[in-house]
Amino acid sequence: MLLKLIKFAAVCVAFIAGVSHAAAHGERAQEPYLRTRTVQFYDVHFSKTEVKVNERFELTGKFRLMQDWPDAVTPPDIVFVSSISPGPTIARIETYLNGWPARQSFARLELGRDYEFRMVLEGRTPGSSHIHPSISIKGSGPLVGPGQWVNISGEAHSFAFPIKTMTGLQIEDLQTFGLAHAVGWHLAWLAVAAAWLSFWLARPLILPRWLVLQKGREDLLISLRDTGAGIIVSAIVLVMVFGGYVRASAEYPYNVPLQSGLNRVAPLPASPAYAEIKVISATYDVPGRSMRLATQITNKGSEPLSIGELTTANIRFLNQSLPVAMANVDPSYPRDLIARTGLKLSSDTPINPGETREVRVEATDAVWELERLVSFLTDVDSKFGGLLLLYAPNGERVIAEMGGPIVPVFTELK
Amino acid sequence: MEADQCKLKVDSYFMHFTGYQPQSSRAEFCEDIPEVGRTIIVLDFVDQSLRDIPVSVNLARDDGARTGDTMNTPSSILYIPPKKYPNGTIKIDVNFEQAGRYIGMVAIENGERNVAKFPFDVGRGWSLIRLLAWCLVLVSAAIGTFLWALRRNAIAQNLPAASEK
Amino acid sequence: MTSTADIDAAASPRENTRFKDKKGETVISVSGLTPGAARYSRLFDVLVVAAVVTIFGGAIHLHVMLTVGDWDMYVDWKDRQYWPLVMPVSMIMFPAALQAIFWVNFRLPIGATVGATALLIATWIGRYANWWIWTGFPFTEGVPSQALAGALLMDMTLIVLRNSLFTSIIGGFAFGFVFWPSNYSALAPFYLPVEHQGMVASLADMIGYTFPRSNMPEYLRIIERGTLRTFGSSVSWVSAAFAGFICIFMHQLWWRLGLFASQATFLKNSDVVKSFMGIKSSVAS
Amino acid sequence: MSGDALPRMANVTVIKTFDIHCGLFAFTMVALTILYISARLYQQAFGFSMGLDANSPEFDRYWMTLFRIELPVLYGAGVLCWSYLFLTRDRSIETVTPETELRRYFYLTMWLVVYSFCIFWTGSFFADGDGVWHQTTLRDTPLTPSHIILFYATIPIYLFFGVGSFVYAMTRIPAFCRGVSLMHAIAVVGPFLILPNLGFNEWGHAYWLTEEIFSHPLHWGFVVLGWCALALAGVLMQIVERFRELIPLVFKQDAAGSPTDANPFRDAWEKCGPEAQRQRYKPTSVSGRRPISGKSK
Repeated sequence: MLLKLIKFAAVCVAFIAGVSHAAAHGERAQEPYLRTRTVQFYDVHFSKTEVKVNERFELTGKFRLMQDWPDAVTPPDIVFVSSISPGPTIARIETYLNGWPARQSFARLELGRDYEFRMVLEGRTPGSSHIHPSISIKGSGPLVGPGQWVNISGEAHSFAFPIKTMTGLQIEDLQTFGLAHAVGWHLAWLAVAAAWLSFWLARPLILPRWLVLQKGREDLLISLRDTGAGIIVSAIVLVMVFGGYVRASAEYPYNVPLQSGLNRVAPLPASPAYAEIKVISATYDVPGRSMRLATQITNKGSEPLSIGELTTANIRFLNQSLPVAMANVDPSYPRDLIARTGLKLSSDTPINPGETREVRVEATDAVWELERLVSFLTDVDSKFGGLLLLYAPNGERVIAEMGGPIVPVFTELK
Repeated sequence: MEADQCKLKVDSYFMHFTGYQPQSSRAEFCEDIPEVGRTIIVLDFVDQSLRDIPVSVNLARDDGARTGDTMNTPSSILYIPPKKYPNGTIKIDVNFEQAGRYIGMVAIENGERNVAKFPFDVGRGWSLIRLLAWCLVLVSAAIGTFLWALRRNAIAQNLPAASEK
Repeated sequence: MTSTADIDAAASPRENTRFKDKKGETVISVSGLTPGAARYSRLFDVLVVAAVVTIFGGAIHLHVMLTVGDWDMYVDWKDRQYWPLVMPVSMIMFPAALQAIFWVNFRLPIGATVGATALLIATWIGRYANWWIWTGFPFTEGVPSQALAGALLMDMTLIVLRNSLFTSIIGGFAFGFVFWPSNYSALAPFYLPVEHQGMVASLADMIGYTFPRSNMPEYLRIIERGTLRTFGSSVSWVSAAFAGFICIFMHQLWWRLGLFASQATFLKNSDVVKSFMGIKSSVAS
Repeated sequence: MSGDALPRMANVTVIKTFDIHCGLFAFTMVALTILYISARLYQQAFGFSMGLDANSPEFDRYWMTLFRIELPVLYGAGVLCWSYLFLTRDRSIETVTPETELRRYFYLTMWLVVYSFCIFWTGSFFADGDGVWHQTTLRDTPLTPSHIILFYATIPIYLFFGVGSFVYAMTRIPAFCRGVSLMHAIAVVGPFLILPNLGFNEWGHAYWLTEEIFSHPLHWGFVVLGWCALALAGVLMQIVERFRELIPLVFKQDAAGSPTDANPFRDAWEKCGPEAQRQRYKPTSVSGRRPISGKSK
């Protein structure tokens, strides 16, 4: 009842304040090197953004582990595939990495390679939840993918998570199973403790006992009767401890220990290195909120390639004159992570097979600043990283890593 | 954006204010600008929807009398007429020739006209003086209290001595 | 010490009051407290109990959370190797010190029970108000462990043997040793096996997996990663015995810390400070 | 039976009483409970809705505003209270009557009860909330909805009462003025050092660890400081030792009577009334004003 009142009050206040939700979870507090040079997510897709309580949805996508991995981040030797949500507002049903079950962690993912994840999730707490895929790396913590708002409708109390054990027991709800048993034991122990404490607290306590003890009359404070009571209580305790243990062992004979251990999974097949990108110079115009790159692109494949997209830290700069690049944008992708004016290129014609061309690339948007991705002035390691997506006329996509040192500059004053 | 106190609110939209004086330092300023001279002020739109709304900017000397007109007036030193900014960022290049108090006004035209004002100081180094003044007040208050307590204490100690005689 | 003469004079000759002093009249009369004084003494008792329960509820819970909290907070950390070892070693510290304070000064054999009770109640308050009402984690994910069985045994050892060394050796060992069986009785259902994505998992693993924690990737758990077939595979009993062994030393160490904390030492105060309250400097003329 | 034990007192009929004013104590406990519960309700209302991203405008409005208000208000209140206690100090502390001194020992105990109560809310309730909050978000800045309450509201509150109890004892109680109680100092300074220890904590989080193991050695600084709570036992011993000397002086003309009639609760509560307050601090007799021989002699 109280809980309902609190929730009601919270909803009212939120409504009156008319607050628009910005991106959540504090991922913007993560340093640029953690977000632009480690895990690059792409093709992230939410199968639904409106679900009911107990309704399933899927979160799929791929990621590339960048080769220019920063010193400050532990290499991906132990990795867990996860999702980030504001508390357990969703339930995890199944997760996969390259088709392998991902309930446990993975050992030694390879840098420079791609992986594909799939998560089956279920709505649990009604409301609007900001959900990200995330790759946790031991020693460095969670590196997050693009977040999307998922609206969960329905009643909180109607959520249940039934599961069947290997012993054949059908459990109604994982949230409550075994709880009454555990709480019952705790109450039993508290009852014994309360009896013992009240046996002593009912007597004169601090000052009288201390005074009596000062006079050497310990015999008044601890009587034979008290010692006897102590022996009886210890017998009760021992019976409860070992009797309880024997009973629990008899009741649950097929228990298993907690399961741990790392799995190993092969990366996706490497895509042929059709495009080679060399960054000649890179600058970030601080007041202009603009990243300018001079690149040398070599097409080593057999098809002409057009630059379609620059993506880093889940922010996407698209070449808006290339339809195939625009078609690659999933409708469920968060709009505030797609730069409005897109990518500006010095030459927009396809790069022919065998050709090496210098292309100047300009990505301008306030999002650099708002996502806090450009604190190059305060970083010890002023580098950037990202993926360049190129497309052949037949729609084939080539994903190339790019990155290198970057220099912050100020617009020349006239 | 590091220590984010520099937010402006226009209607229900938020913008973020940053000042740069690249000729003298690489620092970012929030509101108050330490020196006169060439300055770049950047306003970043926090809310995506601001990018579809025409925004005008007016920087003027704060002469005390004006009530906040966003039109180009004689006291204006810079005026940018309403315009959309799809990149979500406004870069203002301005030269402050005199030290003093200025007022910035940002107006958005989403059906009706909404104005946000942000007063700021240029070339005053004002905050350091204010800090020192506060320190001085606190220290003198502490010393005063201590002396006063000492004196009271001395009186109290003398009293029983006097009554004993 | 003339002022204590009255109270000392009230000490009566030894008499056999065992089995009779149900309401504590003898203790009061021997202590020399007049009936009026006894009433204020009882008020003082109430204040002290209030202080003890709240401050140790806070301090022990903080201590346990920050030393071994993860094993206590999550059901999928409660393994056979580390949980039965680290929990009692951390949980015995404050109860041992409280035993020393209450026993040596007041001959009350309740210190350990007070500590373990305050801890369990404080923990459940947190689980309810924060874990469930605020963030919505199901109770099964955060079901805590309890140290009451061990604490009671430790107090019983003390009242029977009346000696800190034997309490360390027997009571301290019992505290560490019974942690595993007494908690396993309560948590056994969470180790039922299930099949998930073609792999075996315990229900505890499933609970931790199903209700996601943002900062608790699976690998972060410090749990058993594999065991040799020692002692007939009774991994948890080996851990329990080892915990008992460490608890012996922990108990003695913290008993001494409790004694150190209950000394009524006054250090010399500054003459300047004293002069503010009208105490004349002893050095002055 | 008690007659046999106390033959000297058999014929005395008047029971000595003295006033303990517990209204302020009760008010403080109620006010603190309300304050803590309100803080928790505020977290409930705005933790998830406004507190997930320290860079968002709504965070600034709902959480930074609270942060900017609570710090000066709580520390300011502390400084005011400690100054008040100092300025209203007993300027001739050695001539206090035994009855007044005994009463002040009870007030010191009440200060310590309130201090303990604050430690419970800080060390258990809100610290636990911090633990679970870390499981709902990525690590953000040091200012989160749980840290803003835990570190910058509940810690100043217990400092208010911890330091307050120390100043109270030193300015009112002869023994605590003549000498500095070692354990009282430890019990107050230890938890106080939790605040500077935050520096170590955040330094560690800035360089070592972005994941949250709650029992990480990085957090153990807080633990050691929490152990200082044990030192209150020493203060308790100091109080009972002085009680032993004071009680015979205060209750010397006291009566016999069945101790089982004693009802300290009713008694104490009755003494909170306005009549009782008017009577407070009224010296019993001039002859009662004599210096107390303390242990330091």
